[in-house]
Amino acid sequence: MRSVRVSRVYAAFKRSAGAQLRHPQSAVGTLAVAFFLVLALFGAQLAPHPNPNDQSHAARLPPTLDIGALHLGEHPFGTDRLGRDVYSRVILGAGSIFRIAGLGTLISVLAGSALGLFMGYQGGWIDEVIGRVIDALLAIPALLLALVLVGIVRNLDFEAGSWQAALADNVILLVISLLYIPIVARVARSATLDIRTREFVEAAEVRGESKAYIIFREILPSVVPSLVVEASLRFSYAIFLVASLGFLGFGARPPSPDWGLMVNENRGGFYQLTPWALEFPALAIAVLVIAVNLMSDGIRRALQKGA
Amino acid sequence: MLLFLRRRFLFFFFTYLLSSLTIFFLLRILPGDPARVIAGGREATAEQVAEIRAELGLNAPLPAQYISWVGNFLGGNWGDTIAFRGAQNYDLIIERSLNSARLAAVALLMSVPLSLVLGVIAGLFENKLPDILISLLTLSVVSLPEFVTGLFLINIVALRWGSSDLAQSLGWWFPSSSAVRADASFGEMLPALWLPAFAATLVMLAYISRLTRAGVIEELKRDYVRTAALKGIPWRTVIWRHVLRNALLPTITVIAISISWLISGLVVIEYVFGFPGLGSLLITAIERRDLLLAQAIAMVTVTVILFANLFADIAYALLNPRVELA
Amino acid sequence: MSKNSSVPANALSRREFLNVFAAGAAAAVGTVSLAGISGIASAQDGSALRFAWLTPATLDPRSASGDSEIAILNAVYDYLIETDAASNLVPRLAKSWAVSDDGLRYTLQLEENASWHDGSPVTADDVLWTINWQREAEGSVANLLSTVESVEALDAHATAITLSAPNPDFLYNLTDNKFVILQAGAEDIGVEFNGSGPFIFEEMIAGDRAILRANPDYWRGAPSVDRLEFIYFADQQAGIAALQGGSVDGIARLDNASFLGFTGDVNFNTTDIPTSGHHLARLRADREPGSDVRVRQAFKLATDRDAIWERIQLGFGAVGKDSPIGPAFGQYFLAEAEAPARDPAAAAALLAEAGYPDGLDMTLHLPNSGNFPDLAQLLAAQWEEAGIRVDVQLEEENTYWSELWMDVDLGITGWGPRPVPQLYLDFAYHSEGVWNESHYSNARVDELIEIGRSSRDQAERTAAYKEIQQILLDEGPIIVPYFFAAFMVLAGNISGVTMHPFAGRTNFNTALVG
Amino acid sequence: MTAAPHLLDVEGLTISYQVKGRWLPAVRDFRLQLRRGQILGLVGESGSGKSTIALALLRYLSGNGRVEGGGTLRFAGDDLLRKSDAELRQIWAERIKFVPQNAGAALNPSIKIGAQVTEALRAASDIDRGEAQARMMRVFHDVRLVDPERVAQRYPHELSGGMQQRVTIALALICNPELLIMDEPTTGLDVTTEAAILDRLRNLIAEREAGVLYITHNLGVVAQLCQRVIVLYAGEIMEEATALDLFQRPKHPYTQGLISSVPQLGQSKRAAQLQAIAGNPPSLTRTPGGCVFADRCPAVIERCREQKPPLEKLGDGSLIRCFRWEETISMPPVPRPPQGRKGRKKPLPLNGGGVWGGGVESALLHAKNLSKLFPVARSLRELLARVEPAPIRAVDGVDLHVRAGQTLGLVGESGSGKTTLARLIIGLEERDGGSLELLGMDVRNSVRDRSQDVLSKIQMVFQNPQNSLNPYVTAGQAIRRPLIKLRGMAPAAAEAEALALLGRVNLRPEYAERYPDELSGGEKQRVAIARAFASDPDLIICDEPVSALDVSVQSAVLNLLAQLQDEGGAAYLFISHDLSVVGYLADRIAVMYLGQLAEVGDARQLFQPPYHPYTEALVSAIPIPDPRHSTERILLSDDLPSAQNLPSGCRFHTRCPRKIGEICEREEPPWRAGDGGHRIRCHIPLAELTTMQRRLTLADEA
Repeated sequence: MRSVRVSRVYAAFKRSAGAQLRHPQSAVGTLAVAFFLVLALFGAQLAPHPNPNDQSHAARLPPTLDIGALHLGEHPFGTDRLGRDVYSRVILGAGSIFRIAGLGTLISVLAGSALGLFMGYQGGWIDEVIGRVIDALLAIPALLLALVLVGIVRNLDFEAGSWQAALADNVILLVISLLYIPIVARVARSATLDIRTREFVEAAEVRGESKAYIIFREILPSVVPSLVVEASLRFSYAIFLVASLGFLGFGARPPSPDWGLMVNENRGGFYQLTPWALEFPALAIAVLVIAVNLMSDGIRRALQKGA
Repeated sequence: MLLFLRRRFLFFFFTYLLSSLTIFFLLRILPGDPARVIAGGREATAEQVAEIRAELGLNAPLPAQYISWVGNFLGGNWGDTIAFRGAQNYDLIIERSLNSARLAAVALLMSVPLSLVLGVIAGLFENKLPDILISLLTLSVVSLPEFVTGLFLINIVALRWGSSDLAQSLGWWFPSSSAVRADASFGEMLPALWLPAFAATLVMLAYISRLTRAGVIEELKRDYVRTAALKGIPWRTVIWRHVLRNALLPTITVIAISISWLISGLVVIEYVFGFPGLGSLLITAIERRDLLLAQAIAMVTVTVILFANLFADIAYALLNPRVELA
Repeated sequence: MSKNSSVPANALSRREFLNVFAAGAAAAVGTVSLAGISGIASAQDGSALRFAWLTPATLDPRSASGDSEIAILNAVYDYLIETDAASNLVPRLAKSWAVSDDGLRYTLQLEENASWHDGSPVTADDVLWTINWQREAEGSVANLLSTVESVEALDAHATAITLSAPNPDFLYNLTDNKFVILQAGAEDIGVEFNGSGPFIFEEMIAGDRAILRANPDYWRGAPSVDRLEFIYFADQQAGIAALQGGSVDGIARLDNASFLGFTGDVNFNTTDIPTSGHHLARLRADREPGSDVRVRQAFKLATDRDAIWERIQLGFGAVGKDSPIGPAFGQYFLAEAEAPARDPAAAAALLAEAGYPDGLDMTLHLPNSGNFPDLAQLLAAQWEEAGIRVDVQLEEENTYWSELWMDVDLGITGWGPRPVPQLYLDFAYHSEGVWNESHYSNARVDELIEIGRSSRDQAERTAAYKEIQQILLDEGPIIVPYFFAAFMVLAGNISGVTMHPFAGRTNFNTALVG
Repeated sequence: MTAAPHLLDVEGLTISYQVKGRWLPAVRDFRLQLRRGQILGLVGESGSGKSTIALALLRYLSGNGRVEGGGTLRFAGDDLLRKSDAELRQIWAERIKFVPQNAGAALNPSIKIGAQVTEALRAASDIDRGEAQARMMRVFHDVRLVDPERVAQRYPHELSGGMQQRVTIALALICNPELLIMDEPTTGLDVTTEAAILDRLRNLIAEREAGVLYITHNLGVVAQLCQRVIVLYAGEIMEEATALDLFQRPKHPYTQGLISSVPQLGQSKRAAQLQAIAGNPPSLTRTPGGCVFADRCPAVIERCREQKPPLEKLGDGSLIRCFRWEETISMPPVPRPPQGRKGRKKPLPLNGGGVWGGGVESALLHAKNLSKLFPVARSLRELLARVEPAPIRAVDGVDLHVRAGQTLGLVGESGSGKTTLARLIIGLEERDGGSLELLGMDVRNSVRDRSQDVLSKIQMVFQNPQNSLNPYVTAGQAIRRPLIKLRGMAPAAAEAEALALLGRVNLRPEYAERYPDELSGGEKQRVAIARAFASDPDLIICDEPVSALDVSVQSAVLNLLAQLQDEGGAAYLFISHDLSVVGYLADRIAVMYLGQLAEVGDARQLFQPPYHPYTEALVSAIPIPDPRHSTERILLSDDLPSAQNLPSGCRFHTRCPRKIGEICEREEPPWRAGDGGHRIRCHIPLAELTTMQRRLTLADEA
């Protein structure tokens, strides 16, 4: 039974994939996201110099990339002020952004969906109370909450190896999850509210199905499209947030190849000397966010019309 | 109407209460001692920590702590600034809030009319060339993080292009830095405001215009548009009198929501342009471990956002007869 | 602390410390400060020089310390003695001086033509008054004058100072940034400015700019510009942008890369002066693992100073040899010493010998400003090959200087330029130095430092300094990869300005605009 | 007929829509002629192209629709297809007016009614504000809007559906147009409101000598209102004739099917099966090459599939598109063979003794004094005065019983509480008072607390087949689940049983693998019915199960329900706003008004005096699909009083045409018992009611 239902949802996605390809913008976006995902997964294999702090090159070499001749050269994006290959660092940076933004999105979508489905189906005062708490959380701007949380956690001193220390190391991940769980829950809740009044849910109640059955078997498949759209949207905001935190110096620490950090490190006097060391990571952020947005638009078009 | 106001105010107070609890407990939930954090982490001596504990009333039970904290906040007693010795959090935040408000005001003044116009045009020409062009523009603009836009504006517009002979001869002045005096008057600040405001505008522009477009498209499909058109009144009148009235109403809420968004964006923009606003103050506060200052900034921000939402809802309700006020 | 130490007994305030010793911080990128100013230039009649500084906090000579603060004092007042770019003593208000044979009595002959901006002449009484005022203030100048036993006015233009103990660097103490000569009985100091200097204080717009007018009766001749405007920025990059945009005429203390950007530009004149200011990485010598000499030597062997100098300093300044005494100190510098060539394998072997066969895992603490993060990344990469794996931990600058820097096991520190080596040694390398951050204690070094402090035998002092350098290079807990240079950039139409290593002491009275 | 041109003269009109880049003709070769003062009906099921024609006649097609070349569209002799935009606007403003369906959406929600109406007038002519205001008041008065001054100051959402529809009619009439195009103007309104509006409309049209094209799917409305009728199917005209002719001697098999598929008032399942039209209308993308009706036609021959029959003009001016009309016109409707009631679980007499005409002990379900209150938030004043606000009394002390194997019909206007009552019984709402007994067992309040046994005994068929099936569950899975869950079957057995159930609802086994979006509306409802029957329940609650279906599909589902009851003996609680449908299927009927029952009785008793004045009004308001039939309608005002603020005494007294005086306002009326368990709740004695009320002519008596 489950396999059939899953295949049903999958079929909707396949249809949407078809719709994606018909829409050139979404196709380009999806392909670009896939490209970055490959970089994120296999960055260490793909980067010519897999150590992000590898300084075994001459410093401040200009890019050798020749797009016209399709020629990469020794240092396609040049080397930075410390003699690191910018091309490798940009490639390695994809991993860092996907690990935090992607994983954060995944966690928040899973947890937020479960919460939202429960709230939407349960209704009543529980829904009301959680809903108000979510409203309150959402009144605090994301970046502000992130900054405060990071600020606090960075100043706490934990024993190395303790779970608190592990938490502190992944504070950005934690922040993204905390920030987006309520947002996703809100979306899942309203989608659930829409579905729960449908008569097929009442039909399930009339045959005495359990709460869990109704939530996960009856309601969830219809909510999945909204959740997928929301997930893609969240992902683009998460990338934004991670890059911004990196840029403000609250994200990854040097010598991490974080794109936001790279932009910040090279924005002063070195912008004159090695503009490429700023321009390529900035470009990478912009291209990735545009790609995710294009993909997200495509998914929205495909899933919210059909299904 | 009274009932609506009552509900709305109750909601406002409830949300405010919860937000303040959230901000308050941020410092409590996390493992570790807030007094130690404020005192400077592990370097702090036990006496220093104890002193701060006493000073902050951390020895009292949590509810009492919360009440006194809220009381102090409402009474304008926000404590001493740790990040800048000798300054008061209250004075500092009020001054910086004012500056941020100026920046936000300029950004809103620039972005709201422009994005409404773009959104309406895109909506009226759904899937036609103007719409596609506007959508591409807004999509690419919304995809650029504020710091990328900001750096681009500083390095390309202000420095490279602003120093060109053409720009010079036009007498334009492109501020490559907005590090104005914190206590400057609005008039003095204005020349330095427009470039960072423009950076904020770009992001808001995309956001508001996309929602406006969706609103126009949705309203155009409604039956009453046909009714109006079939009255034999000109199409222009149909759009102005009937469609826009309904399509632009939700924009009030959108703008209120985008204020919260704008605040996030301003943090980065103020930092990039060196503007003495609340956002750059927050970054300094956190860099310098001034958690009380950060807490107060968070409360001020939440207050602003909740009030903006409150006013937007009331304005929306007053302007929109469909909202049941009873 | 030894009984005749000239090391200040009371620690300086953090703010003073920052300005005096952490010159690198001046190039902080993007730190946000309380106040800022627009870089909008006002068009005024007559020739004006507009110079960008970071925002000053105080103009009181007792507490002024930053470039922008000293720059005002230097323009409005006179010092007794100055130093030049090579740290030679140069007369100013004191046109000549003599030292008694026992090195205890200093006689200063004052300039006869000098007069205050209110027209009254500058006399020995003013000098006498200023010295006593400073001593009463118990600030850092009072510390410098702590060995002064008595001061007397010999006549209207001659002053005699008597010390209780010999101090070979005493004349350098008189060149201190805070030591401007005030009119006897001056009041509202730091607010009212009746100086004898080349410029007359006209107006201060708080946090925005200071406006100075040329003093037509200056004893060295009227300045060649009519007006001097100091324009203040919260962020160095904003000042640089203002210079590029043409709204100021000059800037000092910019980061190497920005400076390099100006050097090729015909529209600007650039000056760089090697200084004794330096950055260093240091281990705690009193705690594991830095207490083991082999570990310190391993760090030294793992470091490539030339590469760091080239990548961070971009060829400016000088390569360091693990001691605070650099080539800027001329005769004191141990030029013949050779820093060990980088050898990660040897370093790893030393570590193994010291009981760390698998290498070391440490946290490297540093302030998050200026060149420090880059230095840390370079060191981290170089050390990694020798098995020293460091976690780079950036700290907000104020926090770092107020609490952490004296405590951490492995840290990075910046020291500003000084005209003589003795201060560095007293503060940071004597086992009782107040800022002995590495907690280094070496009896021979202590002994040598005391020789440097009191010996009047130049050869003996030179030898002592050179021996200290050798000891620190061989087994000291510090790595000094480079000495940085001081920079100044002026618009192409500005001439006649000779930059001082401490930019705030640059004299603008000879500047020409046009 | 005069030589003057027709008011509207359409020939060879073909209208296409763009679907996925292709232009598909949605309406083909349409024609019509309309004279001044004439009301022409256009009848068709959903998707037949009615509304497309209306908009094309107005030249107001949306961007993805267009009128193909070759046809003519003349209005008062002028070619509308050649008008410029400005000329069209002039015509819209003054001469042709459109009355849309769903008046609520057709009015601008943020502009006051008055401004919207005068805007139409000012677009037409250059008149001053005062004059416009005066004319608006006149036309508001004409359409019988109560308190026109206040209505003008209101926003649309502040008016009831009936009032909104009157406003759109006023909007059309205010300029005295020559042509009115009305697109289902009463669909979605209660039958009482519909009757009042139609009544007024008929007079207004007669007064104004305007030509009217009246579009509807409701044959009863057409029969009552129109002089001529065009029958549309899948974008083509099937037949055109005078109303009298069409309903007396329908020529086209489709028309015949339509007319006989509607249950007529008084027609009962016991007498005859409804005539159903098999199959579903063709989709726009797959229009057959031959006759569009061929696939569903009982008289189809080979020729019909190969060749498109032409639109034939007959001597009497009527039109017909059929090769075989001369043969089929004489075919009588298929009568339902009388069937014995087989498989009944507990045969019961139709009429019994006891309190309710049947002993309580014999009832399958007995609901006693059921009530449901929906709380209302307190206003500030109530909060200060510490007054509890009055709750909405959706169901207020209802006694009801359903006998095994029988159908209890439940009728009433929307807002009467029918659906809430059903949901209380099934347990989807929790009752606030009263008790429920099923086969003598006490039934728990909420569905969540009920035992499997009880759950399996009561099932439900929902109103909207679109929503009652999970889009991610196949038909087979939907039917299997209750088999496993409620009957404890093993998956394999359930699989086989599900196929058997599909067979019982006349669906082929391959439907088991289909998802809801691969089924038509009627097929979905069959699956939903099969699912309800899966647990072999004793009682099935049917909440408006056919109201979302087209007429031709509706009859098949009604037949199916009747047939399944015959076979299995399950009882139904059948809820509908359509008295004809309820009358057809129900053994007994309960009439509900404002949360209470007004009348209960056997199905036939209910359509004859004495009836409750409310039932009388309901019955008289039914549009009968027979032009000869004209009842004097008993018209009620539009508005049901608020269930939060109930009228005192008899709840119906505010609208009752037979109110006898103060007693109605003061005292709750008593239950008065008639023959065979017939009960009426009224102050007027039954005998008196009988004398003052008219008898209806019922279908199988005619």
